Amino acid sequence: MTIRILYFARLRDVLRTGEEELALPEGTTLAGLVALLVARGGDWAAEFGGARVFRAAINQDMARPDDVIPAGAEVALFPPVTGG
Amino acid sequence: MTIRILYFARLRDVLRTGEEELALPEGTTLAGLVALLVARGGDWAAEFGGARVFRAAINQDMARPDDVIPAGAEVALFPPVTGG
Amino acid sequence: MDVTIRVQEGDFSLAEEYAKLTGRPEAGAVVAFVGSVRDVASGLASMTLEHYPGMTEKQLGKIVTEAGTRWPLSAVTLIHRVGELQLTEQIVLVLTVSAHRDAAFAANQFIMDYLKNEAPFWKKESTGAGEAWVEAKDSDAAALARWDAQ
Amino acid sequence: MDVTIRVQEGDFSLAEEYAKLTGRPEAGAVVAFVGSVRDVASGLASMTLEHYPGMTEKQLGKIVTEAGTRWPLSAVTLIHRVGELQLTEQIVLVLTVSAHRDAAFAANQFIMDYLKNEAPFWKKESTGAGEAWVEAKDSDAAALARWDAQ
Repeated sequence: MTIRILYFARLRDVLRTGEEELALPEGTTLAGLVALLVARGGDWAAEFGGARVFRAAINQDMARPDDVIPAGAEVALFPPVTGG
Repeated sequence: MTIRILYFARLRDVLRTGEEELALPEGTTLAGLVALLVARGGDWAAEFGGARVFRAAINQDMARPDDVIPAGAEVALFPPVTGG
Repeated sequence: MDVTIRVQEGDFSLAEEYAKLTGRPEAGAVVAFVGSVRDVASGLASMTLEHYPGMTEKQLGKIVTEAGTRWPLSAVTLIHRVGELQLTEQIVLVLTVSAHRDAAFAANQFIMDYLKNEAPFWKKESTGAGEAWVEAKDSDAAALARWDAQ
Repeated sequence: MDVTIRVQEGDFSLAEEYAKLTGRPEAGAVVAFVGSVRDVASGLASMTLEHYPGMTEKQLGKIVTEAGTRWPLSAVTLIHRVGELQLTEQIVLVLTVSAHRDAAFAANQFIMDYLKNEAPFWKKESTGAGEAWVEAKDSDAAALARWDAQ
Protein backbone atom coordinates (compact mmCIF):
# COMPACT_ATOMS: atom_id res chain seq x y z
CA MET A 1 0.00 0.00 0.00
CA THR A 2 1.04 3.62 -0.47
CA ILE A 3 0.84 6.35 2.15
CA ARG A 4 1.62 10.03 2.23
CA ILE A 5 3.82 11.47 4.98
CA LEU A 6 3.83 15.12 6.00
CA TYR A 7 6.50 16.82 8.13
CA PHE A 8 5.92 20.11 9.93
CA ALA A 9 7.81 22.91 11.65
CA ARG A 10 11.28 22.08 13.01
CA LEU A 11 11.08 18.50 11.68
CA ARG A 12 10.49 19.72 8.14
CA ASP A 13 13.44 22.12 8.45
CA VAL A 14 15.82 19.47 9.81
CA LEU A 15 14.75 16.73 7.39
CA ARG A 16 14.65 19.20 4.49
CA THR A 17 11.36 17.76 3.23
CA GLY A 18 7.73 18.58 3.89
CA GLU A 19 6.11 15.62 2.19
CA GLU A 20 6.84 12.22 0.67
CA GLU A 21 5.07 9.10 -0.54
CA LEU A 22 6.08 5.69 0.77
CA ALA A 23 5.13 2.09 -0.07
CA LEU A 24 4.50 -0.02 3.04
CA PRO A 25 3.30 -3.57 3.75
CA GLU A 26 -0.40 -3.75 4.70
CA GLY A 27 -0.86 -3.67 8.48
CA THR A 28 2.17 -1.53 9.20
CA THR A 29 1.79 0.32 12.49
CA LEU A 30 2.94 3.82 13.24
CA ALA A 31 5.80 2.32 15.26
CA GLY A 32 6.72 0.21 12.22
CA LEU A 33 6.82 3.28 9.99
CA VAL A 34 8.99 5.14 12.52
CA ALA A 35 11.43 2.18 12.61
CA LEU A 36 11.75 2.43 8.81
CA LEU A 37 12.53 6.15 9.07
CA VAL A 38 15.11 5.58 11.83
CA ALA A 39 16.82 3.01 9.56
CA ARG A 40 17.59 5.86 7.15
CA GLY A 41 20.21 7.02 9.67
CA GLY A 42 21.55 10.56 10.02
CA ASP A 43 18.99 13.22 10.93
CA TRP A 44 16.21 10.61 10.58
CA ALA A 45 17.73 8.44 13.29
CA ALA A 46 18.45 11.48 15.46
CA GLU A 47 14.89 12.80 15.23
CA PHE A 48 12.90 9.56 15.47
CA GLY A 49 15.23 7.10 17.20
CA GLY A 50 16.54 9.05 20.16
CA ALA A 51 15.37 11.18 23.05
CA ARG A 52 13.66 13.80 20.86
CA VAL A 53 9.92 14.00 21.44
CA PHE A 54 7.63 14.04 18.42
CA ARG A 55 3.94 13.59 17.74
CA ALA A 56 2.07 11.80 14.98
CA ALA A 57 -1.34 12.02 13.34
CA ILE A 58 -3.06 9.54 11.04
CA ASN A 59 -5.67 11.08 8.75
CA GLN A 60 -5.59 14.25 10.84
CA ASP A 61 -6.26 12.62 14.20
CA MET A 62 -3.58 12.27 16.87
CA ALA A 63 -2.16 8.73 16.73
CA ARG A 64 -0.28 6.30 18.99
CA PRO A 65 2.61 3.94 18.20
CA ASP A 66 0.48 0.78 17.93
CA ASP A 67 -2.14 2.33 15.62
CA VAL A 68 -2.29 0.51 12.28
CA ILE A 69 -1.88 2.78 9.25
CA PRO A 70 -4.72 2.36 6.72
CA ALA A 71 -3.98 2.16 2.99
CA GLY A 72 -3.79 5.58 1.40
CA ALA A 73 -3.46 7.28 4.78
CA GLU A 74 -2.12 10.75 5.36
CA VAL A 75 0.42 10.40 8.17
CA ALA A 76 1.88 13.52 9.76
CA LEU A 77 4.97 13.74 11.97
CA PHE A 78 5.66 16.91 13.93
CA PRO A 79 7.11 18.40 17.12
CA PRO A 80 4.86 18.95 20.17
CA VAL A 81 2.52 21.81 19.26
CA THR A 82 3.05 25.38 20.47
CA GLY A 83 0.01 27.38 19.35
CA GLY A 84 -2.33 29.61 21.32
CA MET B 1 -21.94 58.80 71.21
CA THR B 2 -23.97 59.24 68.05
CA ILE B 3 -23.86 56.96 65.03
CA ARG B 4 -25.53 56.97 61.63
CA ILE B 5 -27.32 53.85 60.39
CA LEU B 6 -28.05 53.15 56.73
CA TYR B 7 -30.50 50.53 55.43
CA PHE B 8 -30.37 49.20 51.88
CA ALA B 9 -32.47 47.27 49.38
CA ARG B 10 -35.21 45.01 50.80
CA LEU B 11 -34.42 46.07 54.38
CA ARG B 12 -34.99 49.73 53.55
CA ASP B 13 -38.29 48.87 51.86
CA VAL B 14 -39.55 46.75 54.77
CA LEU B 15 -38.40 49.16 57.52
CA ARG B 16 -39.60 52.17 55.50
CA THR B 17 -36.41 54.11 56.27
CA GLY B 18 -33.05 54.45 54.58
CA GLU B 19 -31.18 56.29 57.30
CA GLU B 20 -31.34 57.32 60.95
CA GLU B 21 -29.13 58.71 63.72
CA LEU B 22 -28.93 56.93 67.05
CA ALA B 23 -27.31 57.73 70.41
CA LEU B 24 -25.48 54.74 71.89
CA PRO B 25 -23.27 54.06 74.93
CA GLU B 26 -19.55 54.08 74.11
CA GLY B 27 -18.26 50.58 73.44
CA THR B 28 -21.51 49.25 71.98
CA THR B 29 -20.87 46.30 69.67
CA LEU B 30 -22.68 45.55 66.44
CA ALA B 31 -24.54 42.77 68.29
CA GLY B 32 -25.55 45.31 70.93
CA LEU B 33 -26.93 47.65 68.28
CA VAL B 34 -28.87 44.83 66.66
CA ALA B 35 -30.37 43.91 70.06
CA LEU B 36 -31.62 47.50 70.39
CA LEU B 37 -33.22 47.32 66.96
CA VAL B 38 -34.88 43.97 67.75
CA ALA B 39 -36.33 45.55 70.90
CA ARG B 40 -38.36 47.88 68.67
CA GLY B 41 -40.53 44.87 67.82
CA GLY B 42 -42.64 44.44 64.65
CA ASP B 43 -40.69 44.43 61.39
CA TRP B 44 -37.49 45.27 63.29
CA ALA B 45 -37.74 42.12 65.39
CA ALA B 46 -38.70 40.05 62.33
CA GLU B 47 -35.74 41.27 60.28
CA PHE B 48 -32.99 41.30 62.91
CA GLY B 49 -34.17 38.86 65.58
CA GLY B 50 -35.22 35.81 63.62
CA ALA B 51 -34.01 33.48 60.91
CA ARG B 52 -33.58 36.22 58.28
CA VAL B 53 -29.98 36.62 57.14
CA PHE B 54 -28.51 40.12 57.00
CA ARG B 55 -25.07 41.69 56.66
CA ALA B 56 -23.48 44.70 58.32
CA ALA B 57 -20.71 47.14 57.55
CA ILE B 58 -18.98 49.63 59.86
CA ASN B 59 -17.44 52.61 58.09
CA GLN B 60 -17.85 50.81 54.76
CA ASP B 61 -16.06 47.59 55.72
CA MET B 62 -17.85 44.32 56.31
CA ALA B 63 -18.32 43.84 60.08
CA ARG B 64 -18.96 40.99 62.55
CA PRO B 65 -21.27 40.85 65.61
CA ASP B 66 -18.54 41.42 68.19
CA ASP B 67 -16.98 44.42 66.41
CA VAL B 68 -17.14 47.55 68.57
CA ILE B 69 -18.79 50.55 66.89
CA PRO B 70 -16.58 53.68 66.99
CA ALA B 71 -18.06 57.07 67.85
CA GLY B 72 -19.49 58.82 64.80
CA ALA B 73 -19.45 55.60 62.77
CA GLU B 74 -21.48 54.94 59.66
CA VAL B 75 -23.13 51.56 60.22
CA ALA B 76 -24.95 49.89 57.32
CA LEU B 77 -27.39 47.00 57.53
CA PHE B 78 -28.40 45.18 54.37
CA PRO B 79 -29.41 41.83 52.85
CA PRO B 80 -26.74 39.52 51.39
CA VAL B 81 -25.50 41.19 48.22
CA THR B 82 -26.62 40.14 44.73
CA GLY B 83 -24.54 42.13 42.23
CA GLY B 84 -22.46 40.96 39.30
CA MET C 1 -0.56 47.28 37.96
CA ASP C 2 -2.87 49.76 36.17
CA VAL C 3 -6.29 49.73 37.81
CA THR C 4 -9.54 51.22 36.51
CA ILE C 5 -12.68 50.90 38.64
CA ARG C 6 -15.97 52.54 37.75
CA VAL C 7 -19.53 52.36 39.07
CA GLN C 8 -21.86 54.02 36.59
CA GLU C 9 -25.42 54.18 35.27
CA GLY C 10 -24.44 54.30 31.62
CA ASP C 11 -23.39 51.38 29.45
CA PHE C 12 -19.73 50.44 28.87
CA SER C 13 -17.90 49.27 25.76
CA LEU C 14 -15.85 46.09 25.93
CA ALA C 15 -14.12 47.20 22.72
CA GLU C 16 -13.03 50.55 24.17
CA GLU C 17 -11.85 49.14 27.47
CA TYR C 18 -9.98 46.32 25.73
CA ALA C 19 -8.33 48.78 23.32
CA LYS C 20 -6.98 50.78 26.27
CA LEU C 21 -5.15 47.71 27.55
CA THR C 22 -3.61 46.41 24.34
CA GLY C 23 -0.20 47.14 22.88
CA ARG C 24 1.63 46.13 26.06
CA PRO C 25 4.70 44.02 25.18
CA GLU C 26 4.41 42.04 28.43
CA ALA C 27 0.68 41.34 28.08
CA GLY C 28 0.36 37.94 26.46
CA ALA C 29 -3.06 37.15 27.92
CA VAL C 30 -6.25 39.16 28.37
CA VAL C 31 -9.38 37.66 29.90
CA ALA C 32 -12.68 39.54 29.77
CA PHE C 33 -15.86 38.69 31.63
CA VAL C 34 -19.13 40.41 30.77
CA GLY C 35 -22.26 39.70 32.81
CA SER C 36 -25.60 40.72 31.30
CA VAL C 37 -29.25 40.78 32.36
CA ARG C 38 -30.65 37.39 31.46
CA ASP C 39 -34.16 36.06 31.28
CA VAL C 40 -35.73 34.37 34.30
CA ALA C 41 -38.50 31.79 34.43
CA SER C 42 -41.17 34.33 35.38
CA GLY C 43 -40.39 36.55 32.36
CA LEU C 44 -38.15 39.50 33.13
CA ALA C 45 -39.32 42.99 32.18
CA SER C 46 -36.43 44.93 33.71
CA MET C 47 -34.05 45.00 36.65
CA THR C 48 -32.92 47.72 39.03
CA LEU C 49 -29.48 47.65 40.60
CA GLU C 50 -29.04 49.49 43.88
CA HIS C 51 -25.67 50.00 45.55
CA TYR C 52 -24.04 51.58 48.59
CA PRO C 53 -22.10 54.58 47.23
CA GLY C 54 -18.68 54.88 48.76
CA MET C 55 -18.53 51.37 50.14
CA THR C 56 -18.94 49.92 46.66
CA GLU C 57 -15.84 51.63 45.29
CA LYS C 58 -13.91 50.80 48.47
CA GLN C 59 -14.80 47.08 48.30
CA LEU C 60 -14.10 46.81 44.58
CA GLY C 61 -10.71 48.46 45.16
CA LYS C 62 -9.87 45.96 47.91
CA ILE C 63 -10.87 43.00 45.75
CA VAL C 64 -8.73 44.15 42.82
CA THR C 65 -5.77 44.88 45.11
CA GLU C 66 -6.06 41.40 46.62
CA ALA C 67 -6.10 39.87 43.11
CA GLY C 68 -2.93 41.84 42.33
CA THR C 69 -1.14 40.34 45.32
CA ARG C 70 -2.13 36.80 44.33
CA TRP C 71 -1.32 36.89 40.61
CA PRO C 72 1.15 38.79 38.39
CA LEU C 73 -1.24 41.22 36.68
CA SER C 74 -0.26 44.21 34.60
CA ALA C 75 -3.75 45.73 34.43
CA VAL C 76 -7.30 45.27 35.73
CA THR C 77 -10.45 47.08 34.61
CA LEU C 78 -13.66 46.63 36.61
CA ILE C 79 -16.89 48.41 35.66
CA HIS C 80 -20.26 47.77 37.31
CA ARG C 81 -23.51 49.46 36.33
CA VAL C 82 -26.30 50.59 38.64
CA GLY C 83 -29.85 51.83 38.03
CA GLU C 84 -32.51 50.34 35.75
CA LEU C 85 -31.39 47.77 33.17
CA GLN C 86 -33.37 45.96 30.49
CA LEU C 87 -33.09 42.34 29.38
CA THR C 88 -29.74 41.59 27.61
CA GLU C 89 -28.15 44.85 28.84
CA GLN C 90 -24.61 44.61 30.16
CA ILE C 91 -24.15 44.74 33.97
CA VAL C 92 -20.50 44.11 34.76
CA LEU C 93 -17.14 44.00 32.98
CA VAL C 94 -13.91 42.54 34.36
CA LEU C 95 -10.73 42.70 32.27
CA THR C 96 -7.53 41.09 33.54
CA VAL C 97 -4.18 41.38 31.77
CA SER C 98 -1.14 39.23 32.50
CA ALA C 99 1.84 37.64 30.81
CA HIS C 100 0.29 34.25 31.64
CA ARG C 101 -3.15 32.96 30.75
CA ASP C 102 -3.63 31.01 33.99
CA ALA C 103 -3.10 34.20 36.02
CA ALA C 104 -5.48 36.21 33.82
CA PHE C 105 -8.18 33.52 34.08
CA ALA C 106 -7.79 32.92 37.83
CA ALA C 107 -7.70 36.62 38.75
CA ASN C 108 -10.78 37.33 36.66
CA GLN C 109 -12.77 34.54 38.30
CA PHE C 110 -11.51 35.55 41.74
CA ILE C 111 -12.68 39.14 41.22
CA MET C 112 -16.13 38.00 40.07
CA ASP C 113 -16.51 35.54 42.96
CA TYR C 114 -15.60 38.20 45.53
CA LEU C 115 -17.74 40.84 43.84
CA LYS C 116 -20.76 38.50 43.93
CA ASN C 117 -20.34 38.02 47.68
CA GLU C 118 -18.80 41.18 49.06
CA ALA C 119 -19.58 44.17 46.87
CA PRO C 120 -22.72 46.00 48.06
CA PHE C 121 -25.01 45.71 45.05
CA TRP C 122 -28.61 44.48 45.17
CA LYS C 123 -30.83 43.47 42.28
CA LYS C 124 -34.57 43.98 42.13
CA GLU C 125 -36.35 42.13 39.32
CA SER C 126 -39.47 43.42 37.66
CA THR C 127 -41.51 40.65 36.01
CA GLY C 128 -45.11 40.05 35.00
CA ALA C 129 -45.65 38.99 38.63
CA GLY C 130 -44.45 42.34 40.02
CA GLU C 131 -41.24 43.53 41.64
CA ALA C 132 -39.03 41.41 43.91
CA TRP C 133 -35.56 41.67 45.40
CA VAL C 134 -33.28 38.88 44.20
CA GLU C 135 -32.21 36.47 46.94
CA ALA C 136 -28.49 35.69 47.33
CA LYS C 137 -27.47 32.26 46.04
CA ASP C 138 -25.61 29.66 48.07
CA SER C 139 -23.61 28.80 44.94
CA ASP C 140 -21.98 32.24 45.06
CA ALA C 141 -20.79 31.68 48.63
CA ALA C 142 -19.52 28.24 47.62
CA ALA C 143 -17.62 29.78 44.69
CA LEU C 144 -15.94 32.14 47.11
CA ALA C 145 -14.89 29.41 49.51
CA ARG C 146 -12.57 27.80 46.97
CA TRP C 147 -10.17 30.78 47.15
CA ASP C 148 -9.70 30.48 50.92
CA ALA C 149 -8.13 27.06 50.50
CA GLN C 150 -5.39 28.45 48.24
CA MET D 1 -24.79 25.80 20.41
CA ASP D 2 -23.67 28.28 17.76
CA VAL D 3 -20.07 27.58 16.77
CA THR D 4 -17.69 29.77 14.77
CA ILE D 5 -14.18 28.47 14.07
CA ARG D 6 -11.72 30.31 11.86
CA VAL D 7 -8.01 29.94 11.04
CA GLN D 8 -6.80 33.04 9.25
CA GLU D 9 -3.79 35.23 8.47
CA GLY D 10 -5.59 38.52 9.07
CA ASP D 11 -6.34 40.10 12.41
CA PHE D 12 -9.66 39.66 14.23
CA SER D 13 -11.79 42.11 16.18
CA LEU D 14 -12.89 41.19 19.70
CA ALA D 15 -15.52 43.94 19.46
CA GLU D 16 -17.07 42.51 16.27
CA GLU D 17 -17.05 38.92 17.46
CA TYR D 18 -18.51 39.91 20.84
CA ALA D 19 -21.22 42.01 19.17
CA LYS D 20 -22.33 38.97 17.14
CA LEU D 21 -22.98 37.02 20.36
CA THR D 22 -24.83 39.64 22.40
CA GLY D 23 -28.56 40.24 22.64
CA ARG D 24 -29.28 36.63 23.64
CA PRO D 25 -31.84 36.55 26.48
CA GLU D 26 -30.33 33.33 27.89
CA ALA D 27 -26.72 34.56 27.76
CA GLY D 28 -25.92 35.97 31.18
CA ALA D 29 -22.18 35.36 30.97
CA VAL D 30 -19.60 35.89 28.24
CA VAL D 31 -15.91 35.11 28.77
CA ALA D 32 -13.31 36.20 26.23
CA PHE D 33 -9.69 35.15 26.07
CA VAL D 34 -7.24 36.95 23.78
CA GLY D 35 -3.66 35.72 23.47
CA SER D 36 -1.11 38.09 21.93
CA VAL D 37 2.54 38.01 20.90
CA ARG D 38 4.50 39.00 23.98
CA ASP D 39 8.08 39.97 24.48
CA VAL D 40 10.69 37.33 25.36
CA ALA D 41 13.98 37.74 27.21
CA SER D 42 16.04 37.67 24.03
CA GLY D 43 14.06 40.54 22.46
CA LEU D 44 11.37 39.44 20.03
CA ALA D 45 11.39 40.90 16.52
CA SER D 46 8.52 38.86 15.09
CA MET D 47 6.94 35.43 15.17
CA THR D 48 5.74 33.03 12.50
CA LEU D 49 2.87 30.65 13.14
CA GLU D 50 2.74 27.52 11.03
CA HIS D 51 -0.17 25.07 11.08
CA TYR D 52 -1.42 21.85 9.53
CA PRO D 53 -4.28 22.89 7.25
CA GLY D 54 -7.21 20.53 7.52
CA MET D 55 -6.16 18.92 10.77
CA THR D 56 -6.21 22.28 12.54
CA GLU D 57 -9.86 22.93 11.77
CA LYS D 58 -10.74 19.30 12.59
CA GLN D 59 -9.01 19.42 15.99
CA LEU D 60 -10.46 22.81 16.91
CA GLY D 61 -13.91 21.51 16.01
CA LYS D 62 -13.44 18.46 18.24
CA ILE D 63 -12.25 20.58 21.17
CA VAL D 64 -15.21 22.94 20.93
CA THR D 65 -17.66 20.04 20.59
CA GLU D 66 -16.17 18.41 23.70
CA ALA D 67 -16.55 21.68 25.62
CA GLY D 68 -20.20 21.77 24.56
CA THR D 69 -20.81 18.33 26.01
CA ARG D 70 -19.22 19.27 29.34
CA TRP D 71 -20.86 22.67 29.92
CA PRO D 72 -24.16 24.32 28.95
CA LEU D 73 -22.92 26.75 26.29
CA SER D 74 -25.08 28.73 23.90
CA ALA D 75 -22.20 29.90 21.66
CA VAL D 76 -18.47 29.51 21.12
CA THR D 77 -16.21 31.53 18.81
CA LEU D 78 -12.63 30.38 18.24
CA ILE D 79 -10.26 32.25 15.92
CA HIS D 80 -6.55 31.46 15.54
CA ARG D 81 -4.16 33.37 13.32
CA VAL D 82 -1.27 31.94 11.27
CA GLY D 83 1.61 33.52 9.36
CA GLU D 84 3.94 36.27 10.49
CA LEU D 85 2.95 38.29 13.56
CA GLN D 86 4.67 41.26 15.23
CA LEU D 87 5.06 41.98 18.94
CA THR D 88 1.70 42.78 20.66
CA GLU D 89 -0.33 41.43 17.71
CA GLN D 90 -3.32 39.24 18.56
CA ILE D 91 -2.90 35.47 18.04
CA VAL D 92 -6.00 33.72 19.35
CA LEU D 93 -9.53 34.56 20.48
CA VAL D 94 -11.88 32.30 22.43
CA LEU D 95 -15.38 33.52 23.29
CA THR D 96 -17.68 31.36 25.39
CA VAL D 97 -21.31 32.25 26.11
CA SER D 98 -23.45 30.62 28.78
CA ALA D 99 -26.24 31.38 31.23
CA HIS D 100 -23.74 30.72 34.03
CA ARG D 101 -20.39 32.36 34.62
CA ASP D 102 -18.70 29.21 35.95
CA ALA D 103 -19.54 27.36 32.72
CA ALA D 104 -18.32 30.22 30.53
CA PHE D 105 -15.03 30.46 32.47
CA ALA D 106 -14.39 26.71 32.64
CA ALA D 107 -15.20 26.06 28.98
CA ASN D 108 -12.96 28.91 27.86
CA GLN D 109 -10.01 27.63 29.87
CA PHE D 110 -10.67 24.06 28.74
CA ILE D 111 -10.60 25.13 25.08
CA MET D 112 -7.32 27.03 25.54
CA ASP D 113 -5.68 24.15 27.44
CA TYR D 114 -6.63 21.64 24.74
CA LEU D 115 -5.67 24.00 21.93
CA LYS D 116 -2.23 24.52 23.50
CA ASN D 117 -1.62 20.76 23.55
CA GLU D 118 -3.57 19.27 20.66
CA ALA D 119 -4.10 21.80 17.90
CA PRO D 120 -1.35 21.58 15.25
CA PHE D 121 0.19 25.07 15.43
CA TRP D 122 3.90 25.78 15.77
CA LYS D 123 5.59 29.06 16.64
CA LYS D 124 8.94 30.20 15.31
CA GLU D 125 10.44 33.23 17.07
CA SER D 126 12.69 35.71 15.35
CA THR D 127 14.92 37.61 17.77
CA GLY D 128 18.23 39.45 17.70
CA ALA D 129 19.83 36.00 18.12
CA GLY D 130 18.19 34.62 14.95
CA GLU D 131 15.22 32.33 14.32
CA ALA D 132 14.21 29.44 16.55
CA TRP D 133 11.22 27.12 16.88
CA VAL D 134 9.50 27.49 20.26
CA GLU D 135 9.75 24.38 22.45
CA ALA D 136 6.53 23.01 23.99
CA LYS D 137 6.14 23.73 27.71
CA ASP D 138 5.49 21.10 30.36
CA SER D 139 3.13 23.56 32.05
CA ASP D 140 0.76 23.28 29.09
CA ALA D 141 0.61 19.50 29.44
CA ALA D 142 0.05 19.90 33.18
CA ALA D 143 -2.79 22.35 32.51
CA LEU D 144 -4.43 19.76 30.27
CA ALA D 145 -4.16 16.97 32.84
CA ARG D 146 -6.53 18.70 35.27
CA TRP D 147 -9.50 18.16 32.93
CA ASP D 148 -9.02 14.38 32.83
CA ALA D 149 -9.72 14.15 36.55
CA GLN D 150 -13.16 15.75 36.14
